Amino acid sequence: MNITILYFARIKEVVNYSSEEVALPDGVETIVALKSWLSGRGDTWQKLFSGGGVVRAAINHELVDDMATFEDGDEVAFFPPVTGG
Amino acid sequence: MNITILYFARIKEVVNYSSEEVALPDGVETIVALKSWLSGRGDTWQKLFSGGGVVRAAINHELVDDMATFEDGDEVAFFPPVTGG
Amino acid sequence: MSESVYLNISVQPEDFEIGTELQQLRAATPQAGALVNFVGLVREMSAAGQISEMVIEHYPAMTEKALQQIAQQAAQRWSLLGIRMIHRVGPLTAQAQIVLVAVTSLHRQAAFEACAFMMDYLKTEAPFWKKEIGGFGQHWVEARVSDEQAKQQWQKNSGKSPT
Amino acid sequence: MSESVYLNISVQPEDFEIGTELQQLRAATPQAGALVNFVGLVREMSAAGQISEMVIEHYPAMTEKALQQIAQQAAQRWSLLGIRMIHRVGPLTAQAQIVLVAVTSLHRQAAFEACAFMMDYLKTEAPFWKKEIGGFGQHWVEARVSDEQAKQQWQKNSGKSPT
Repeated sequence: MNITILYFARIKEVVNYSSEEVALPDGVETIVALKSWLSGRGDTWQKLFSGGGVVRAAINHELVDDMATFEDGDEVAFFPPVTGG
Repeated sequence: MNITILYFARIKEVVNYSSEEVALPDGVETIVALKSWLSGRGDTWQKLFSGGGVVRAAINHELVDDMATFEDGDEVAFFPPVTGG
Repeated sequence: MSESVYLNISVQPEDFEIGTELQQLRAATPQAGALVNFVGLVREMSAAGQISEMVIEHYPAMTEKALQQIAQQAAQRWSLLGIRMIHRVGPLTAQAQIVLVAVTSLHRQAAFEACAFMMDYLKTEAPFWKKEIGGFGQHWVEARVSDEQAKQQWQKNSGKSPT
Repeated sequence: MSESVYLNISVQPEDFEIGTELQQLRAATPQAGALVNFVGLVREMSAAGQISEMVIEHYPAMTEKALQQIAQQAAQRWSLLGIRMIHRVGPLTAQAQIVLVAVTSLHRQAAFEACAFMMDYLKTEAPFWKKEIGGFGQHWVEARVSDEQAKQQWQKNSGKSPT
């Protein structure tokens, strides 16, 4: 399936861009699976996602946990813990 | 001794004036003793002070309880529970 | 109270402009990261019916002293930068502003708790009395048991929050 | 959320005038007896040193929705009349206003608790990120464990107050 991934704040600076469209292989349909698939791209990605809870995720603008699933066409976002207010 | 007594809000309306100077007999030196002495003036006063905690007192602008003592020249105030804010 | 806490207390018949008051408090405490304030308003409706006017009586010699003591207790209990209190007296119309309690601090929790604490004490220890006037006639507002209970929660609790 | 709760949420680069905002909230909820509001300000000093500028990044498509959900949770949990939220984004100078959360209700306790609740959730669930800039260079502000704990207190507690 195809999804859009957005990156924000420190994570955007680490990956060096703010969004991308990706075509995922079968079976990559949860946040944890997506993190693992992205980590396969190399060191930058592996370091980013090996920190455990430091990277938060949203699917279609809703905060979700690692086990949440997305569908074709969804918008997934990765970002650090929020610091507004 | 001589003290000034002030009355506020509903209590001022019940006694019908806002302040008086009184000369107290020996032994009347606590709030509870003063209430009892004032109650001797008649029904209005007796009703006022028989309600227990409904009448609050201050000595020289500090909230006090029934056992607090005052001295010659002090300002004693009686008023209902406060309702500001 | 810590010497460094800015404290400004007024008891006055005049109305106040919240924006201006908060601006002055912020100017006096430029280190602030958090500002919490409470504004008490004359409600249009009371249990007795529609209110046309409220009159607030007070005990002038005691009022400001009582507010000072409440502010000092808050400044001892929390780490605060500034406190602004205004309480109006005399005749007020429906929807009018009655009281402002504003607090600045570095972080929000101290400001929230101190502001709630000061209102709970003001409601039970500061010598103000409200009279409501409307189609129903006029009556003195009764003290609420819940206000006394709110104050007592702070006394029970040795920590910073009521439980 | 009750149909009768007035709700107004803005995410904007522009500054706001607190007095004007509170006036509008009061006009929209004339039955109010209590108004509590929180204003978050850019502190002059951070752990890293003096701050010359703060930049707030956000997730535009998600931000307003997140704030709406937080306001709706508060309106379900307390008896409120109105809520006004403003969160600024983009570059801000030291002492600038970042956020306003204002609540009106009949009685003060609901307004105090709902305002603190919304700030605790905003701090941990709304997609804003602060970057501090100063003589020390620039860095992203780290999330505070205490903010997460503050939010969790509301979840543990089935009643209205955190304990």
